Amino acid sequence: MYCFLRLSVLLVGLIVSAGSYAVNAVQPLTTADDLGPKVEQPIEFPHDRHAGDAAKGGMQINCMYCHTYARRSIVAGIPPLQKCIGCHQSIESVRETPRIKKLFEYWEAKKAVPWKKVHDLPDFVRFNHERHIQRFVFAQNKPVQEACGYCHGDVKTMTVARRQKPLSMGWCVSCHQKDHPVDATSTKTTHGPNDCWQCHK
Amino acid sequence: MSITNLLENWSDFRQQHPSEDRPHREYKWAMSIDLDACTGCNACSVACYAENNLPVVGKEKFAHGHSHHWIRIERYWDNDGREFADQGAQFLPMLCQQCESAPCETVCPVGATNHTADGLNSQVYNRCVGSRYCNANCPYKARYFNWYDYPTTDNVWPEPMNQQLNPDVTVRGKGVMEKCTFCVQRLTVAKSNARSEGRSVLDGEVQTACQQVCPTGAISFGNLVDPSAKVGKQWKQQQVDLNKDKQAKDVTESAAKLRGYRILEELRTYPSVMYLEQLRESAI
Amino acid sequence: MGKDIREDIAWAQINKDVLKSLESPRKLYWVILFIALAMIGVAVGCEIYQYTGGMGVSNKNNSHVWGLYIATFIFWIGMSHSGTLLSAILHLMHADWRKPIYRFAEAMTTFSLMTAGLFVLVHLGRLWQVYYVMPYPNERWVWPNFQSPLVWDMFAIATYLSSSVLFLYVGMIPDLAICRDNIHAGWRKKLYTVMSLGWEGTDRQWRNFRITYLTIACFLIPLAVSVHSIVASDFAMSNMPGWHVTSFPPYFVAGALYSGCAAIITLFIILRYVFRFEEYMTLPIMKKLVRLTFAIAMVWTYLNLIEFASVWYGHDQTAKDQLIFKATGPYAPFFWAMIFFGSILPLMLAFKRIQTHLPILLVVSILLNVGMWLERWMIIAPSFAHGHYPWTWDHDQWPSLVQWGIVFGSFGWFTLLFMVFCKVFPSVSMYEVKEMVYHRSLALKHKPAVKGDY
Amino acid sequence: MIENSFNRRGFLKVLGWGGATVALSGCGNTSVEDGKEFVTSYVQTADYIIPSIGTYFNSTCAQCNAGCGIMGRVREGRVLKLEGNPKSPINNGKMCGLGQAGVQAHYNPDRIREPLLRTGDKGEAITWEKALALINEKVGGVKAENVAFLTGGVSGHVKALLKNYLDALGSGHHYVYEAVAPSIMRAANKKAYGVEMPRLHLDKAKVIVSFGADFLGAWISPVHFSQQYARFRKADKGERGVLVQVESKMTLTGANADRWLAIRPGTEGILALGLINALAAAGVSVPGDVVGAVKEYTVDRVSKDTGVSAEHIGKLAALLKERSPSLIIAGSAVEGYAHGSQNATAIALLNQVLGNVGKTVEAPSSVPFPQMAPTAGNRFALQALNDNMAQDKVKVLFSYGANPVFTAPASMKLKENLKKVPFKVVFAHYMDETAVEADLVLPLNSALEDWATAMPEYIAEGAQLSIQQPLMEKLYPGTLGMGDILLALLKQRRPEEYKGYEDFYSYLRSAMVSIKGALGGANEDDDTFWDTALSRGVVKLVGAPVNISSNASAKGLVVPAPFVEDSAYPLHLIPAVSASMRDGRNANEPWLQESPDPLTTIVWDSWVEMHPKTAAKLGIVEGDIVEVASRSGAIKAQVYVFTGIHPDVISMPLGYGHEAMGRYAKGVGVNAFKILDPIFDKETGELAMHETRVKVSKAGQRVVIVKDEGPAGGNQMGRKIAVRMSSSKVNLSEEV
Repeated sequence: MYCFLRLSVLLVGLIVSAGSYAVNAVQPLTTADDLGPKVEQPIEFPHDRHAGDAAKGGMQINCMYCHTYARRSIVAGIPPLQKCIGCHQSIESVRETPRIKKLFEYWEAKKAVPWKKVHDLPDFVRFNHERHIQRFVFAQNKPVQEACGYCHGDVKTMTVARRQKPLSMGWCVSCHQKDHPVDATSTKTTHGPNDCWQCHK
Repeated sequence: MSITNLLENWSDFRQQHPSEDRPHREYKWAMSIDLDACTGCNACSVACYAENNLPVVGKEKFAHGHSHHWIRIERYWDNDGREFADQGAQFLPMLCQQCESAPCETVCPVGATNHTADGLNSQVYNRCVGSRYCNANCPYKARYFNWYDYPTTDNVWPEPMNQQLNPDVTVRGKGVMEKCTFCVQRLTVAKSNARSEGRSVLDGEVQTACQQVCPTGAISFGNLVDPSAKVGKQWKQQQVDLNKDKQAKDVTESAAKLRGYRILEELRTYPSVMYLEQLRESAI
Repeated sequence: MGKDIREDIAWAQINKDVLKSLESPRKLYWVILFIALAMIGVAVGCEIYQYTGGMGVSNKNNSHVWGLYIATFIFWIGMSHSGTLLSAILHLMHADWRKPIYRFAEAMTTFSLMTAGLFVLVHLGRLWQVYYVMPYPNERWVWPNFQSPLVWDMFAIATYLSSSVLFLYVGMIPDLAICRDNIHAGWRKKLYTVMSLGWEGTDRQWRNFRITYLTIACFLIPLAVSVHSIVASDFAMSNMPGWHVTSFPPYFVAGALYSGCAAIITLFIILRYVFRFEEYMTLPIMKKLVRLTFAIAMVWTYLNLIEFASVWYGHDQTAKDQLIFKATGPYAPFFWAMIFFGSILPLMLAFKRIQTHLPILLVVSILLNVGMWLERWMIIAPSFAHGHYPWTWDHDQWPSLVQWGIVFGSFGWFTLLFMVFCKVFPSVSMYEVKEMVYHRSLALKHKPAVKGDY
Repeated sequence: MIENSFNRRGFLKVLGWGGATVALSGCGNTSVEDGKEFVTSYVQTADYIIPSIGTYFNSTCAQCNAGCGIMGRVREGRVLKLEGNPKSPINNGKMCGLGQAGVQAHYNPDRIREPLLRTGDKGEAITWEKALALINEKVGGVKAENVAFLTGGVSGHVKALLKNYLDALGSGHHYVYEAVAPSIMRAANKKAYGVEMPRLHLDKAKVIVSFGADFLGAWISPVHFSQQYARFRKADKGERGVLVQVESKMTLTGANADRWLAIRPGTEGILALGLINALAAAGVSVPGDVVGAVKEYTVDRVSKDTGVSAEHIGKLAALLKERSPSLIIAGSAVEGYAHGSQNATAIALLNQVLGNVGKTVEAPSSVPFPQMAPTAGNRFALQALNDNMAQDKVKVLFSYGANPVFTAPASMKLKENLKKVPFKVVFAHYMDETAVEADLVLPLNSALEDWATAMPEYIAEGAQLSIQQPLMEKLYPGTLGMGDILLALLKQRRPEEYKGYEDFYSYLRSAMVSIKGALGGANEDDDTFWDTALSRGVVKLVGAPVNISSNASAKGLVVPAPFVEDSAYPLHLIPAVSASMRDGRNANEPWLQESPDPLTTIVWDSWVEMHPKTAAKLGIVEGDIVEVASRSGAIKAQVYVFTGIHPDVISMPLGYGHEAMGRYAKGVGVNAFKILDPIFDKETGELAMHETRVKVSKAGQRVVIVKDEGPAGGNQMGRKIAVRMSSSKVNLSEEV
């Protein structure tokens, strides 16, 4: 009898302690960096040359100079070839480098560069660049590179862009819901809406 | 989310009835359909196929009841045994009623169908496990299940017909439930545009595909919270209250001249679609 | 009238008789096993076809989304209740006639639950995502919907299954030790050695064993009642006409006990023949069992009538239409068959001659279960066919061969599990029979012996 | 919405490069796949083209002849959906299901992708150069009068080019054929009002009596009429118009009528005259000769002849007298008889007697460019062509926009006569029944990738030229637009005149720009004018109103007595024109096949509509396969029993029963055109479509009809689902 009692006390104790740990356990969030695969691009585009810090030889071009759709569309977009040529026509110094030669080959053939997607989302997800840029860059005056970097990482130090963040649902929600309970009557929460249809389509 | 968070916000996870003290604050999408204007022409249904990537299932599957028409036109006769249907038919476009207290939401085991803050009944395809309990509990049977994998079925979207698919709407694979969304892809764009300009969506700024195509303008759609919205004025004029399960028309004699009603309201689903009764002239 | 268990049977004889069942059953055993395997083959084939093709091949449709899978799911859940009834409830009530038969009844509980669980998977449109139903802390910050009766189902069945397995196992420990001591080689020896947990039959072990067994039994009874109440709420919580009935939980529990008892009668007869258990599974036990079944049948009939009456005299016209449709529409033959098998046929069990006539009982008990299966189907199908919304009524949605195939195969699956169990583990509880014999012989010492029939 | 004010040619190019690299997104539940998909990438792009945001371009719907303005949503170089063009006065931004399915005509997998030349039984792919050279050779080898050109209704610049080509050949044989067209009504209108297509103002009428005109479904310009209907039902003042439909088989319009009167087939004229008589008796002023002509049409006699009860005739007359203006419409059910012209004339007379002319029946506007004005098709044209072919007078036949092999009754023996033509060229989208018979099949661009202009026959206000422009790059390089083909053919004949035009686009642009003064662009430079015209999609024309006659006269009006019973063929067959199938040209668009017929809710098949009384008499129940036999042939179909049809009549939908065309059309249903009897309207010589008598017998089989309606049929089983109330209880003016 006592043995049984002892056993039950032990069991109850185990369950309670495990439960209390589970209740307060931190969610297994995947906010850590998660480097995506290396993507072979038709032209090895040096983001560091274009957007990098001046001290490191970069030109500090604003992200949205090229990714111009980010503030007015759900996708950030790739600039049309025309835009690359627009500058590079008059930059004689690099005109004969292999990458730029390739660029002009595309231009002369009037063929779009087949860039590959680096930040892909599943097809049932809708991510709106415009909303995030409008909020962070225009409403809160955050520096562009910081705002873009929330999701894209430190692109200005890369050559060909590579995914740095997990872009998984939990990772999105970690900003959208952390410390902010859902509200069934309004989408105006301080950290973004969180009903399913905001992102799932 | 941690369990603590779950417990603390328990009341928000529970599905709740609409009530006066918990109104929608910015948007409550609602519709009204004038059955006297509806001619039963099926344009809305075809427009829905075009907008929402609905599969054409073909004769055999249609015969088995596997059709997908998020908005279907029902045709009723009211003959009372007369020789001819001499007062015509009663056409009724039936779509998801986006109930405020939706029977489908409470029973979904995985929470794939939820109420949004806009008062929509959302369906998240990727969360759905296909238990079909939501359809079982839907009194309107306005939910449609993907009995087959239509994207890979012959002659549903053969090349190049797949190029017509709307990229804003997911193409559903087998085993998920789907239904009318009030064209949420359009609502999301309109809301986003409005927010960029620091305002709310204006009345008429966004139309559902069925509303946009309807040749007689039988369908109105808009935001019930917006006092200037046509649909809100219609609800008000017809004395149909979103949060009640009995309307003035059912209770008071003087309101008998009103046309607004909601279907199967006695089940307390609080639908977001108000219908206006069909009229017939008695002088002929 | 057959003989009851002999009071003077030697304990060694009991061991010998029961252990024999682990070795040399009749040929029929192997025939049954083979048939069961073939049936499973059919079901697996159907499921592969359905999995790859889509749920559409089962011939359900948008107004008729559930079919035989859910009906058979409830059937198997219901079946599982008898084991608990016999081993737990009757144990607490000190009904010692249960002792030779409770073991296999409990095994039946476990295996029918395992069969029922499969139907949940078979039913899902995207069964590869079934883990979404389980609450686990996940990266997405998403929980299942705790309001959904299906989630309650998941909890209830998981708890019930694990408790039943535990109960079956704990009750088997002394017998496993006997097996360990009587079998001297092979994998079985190892199995029994490990599973008997070093049982030596000391007083302390017996004391602890009794308390544990009693505790689990007490825990299991409310659990069993709640499980089928929760399954009933899958329907009662919904707004479908014909489902939205307050009396569903007790009605379901009664139905469950009913089908379970009927199944025990069937298996009783089969095991008695196949494993030559005539000494232990005696006719007086059968008689008690049949009387119990009869009583439950009458309770079920009463609850059925209550359900009909409350609909008939109620205000819900839709539910009333639905009831009339059930009784007069295309499902009428099945509905009336259910009434006949469920309420009329059991009246036969009131006759004493039939109570021990095994061939008749075998047929009747199977028919009772056919009736109970029909009951479940008659809850599902007519409500879908004739629901709230006349436009989407669908009166002739006949399940496809795929559905029938999987339902058919589930019986094979159950039989296979059950038969393998009986071959590997003692299906008659040796130590409890010994207890029973001991108690009876004690009683005999104090009373003059009564000769003849019980 | 973004308008298109840009260089059109540049736009097409952009699409070309962009379109090539666009991966189809939105399909399937794929997971994150970095580096597998391509990003939408352009060489050059216009400012308004933003990836993932739809751009709208205006064009004109080519699904039927109504000429509605459409607005295509284009994203990443693909047209995704069509909406109505709000600037088009015909449809004001609204559309019908048929129009919505236009994208399926465009993306149809069964389209012909390259020119095919017959070699034996097979088609061999050839180049366009070879095809055009072959035409040149064949046309050059025969006499001009042996060249015939068969088309559907044509208008706009394509019509002008076609005329030029025929002139260049010296052939006047242009046959304009429409399988279902209100041609008898046109003639009757011309006689009664002096115009073929008066403008109807449903919205101004307080009562509409429609004699079998399915103006909400398939008649002339249904989207336009539906909008008028909405205003008619709920006028600004809150008054609700009353619609009475008189016909033997219920149409969609009939299903929306306040009172649907089942009438014995062919007696519509009698009822009209009876109503005039009743109105005259009630004190409406009616010219003397008319009174004389109608005085024998007493209520009792009319009721006996038509089967419409005296009570309803009386109520209808009273209603017409009390509520003015009214509108009387004669539709296809009226004109489909040997005395169809008389029927239509009698009904026009009723309109005139009621004083509706000038109020609800108005004069159309004249068209300033007659060479572009629509040539309305009729069935008589096909008859004439058929006779010529039978007499070996046709050596080279061109067919465009018509499918005569499908739509001709078997009794015409058109297929056999066609074989007598040595060289047949068919311009087609699909390998339809006519294309299969051709020697040379030339694939056309779809309406969403082609340039054209159109002038609809029925225009809501003023006059207008609708512009059809490409909404995306051609799907297949091997197709050409009709305008381009005609231009190439003209270059063979008149190289000097046309060598300046690189393609049809440049021709069209310069032709439009050259008349910009008449198109309201006198003060604009060429580019501005052209861009504005394209972005609007329609160009207003200045036309003068023509005269319309309101004189009621019964001169020459003789309406024959009702039919005598025909014991061998006791039933009348009404071939029904449904809103989505029409004459069958759209049968290969699956949305339309799966869109339930509004009245029967049947999909993917044809059917025989039958009154329960008739069915009971013949011992038939729903789903029975019956043989419908006329003197000209027999077909089999499933029976649908319902009360929206006169017991003397059965009805079958047209447009089904294709033997070729494509995967969605082939083998679906039966072709009711085939069994029509060769009976013709006495005045115009048109085929009397409703005149066929049939007998129905059970074929022994029974099927479950595939339809949306459940076993409850149209019964609500006492549940409050679709509710109806009396209009007198409601005050519509209070409503929002």
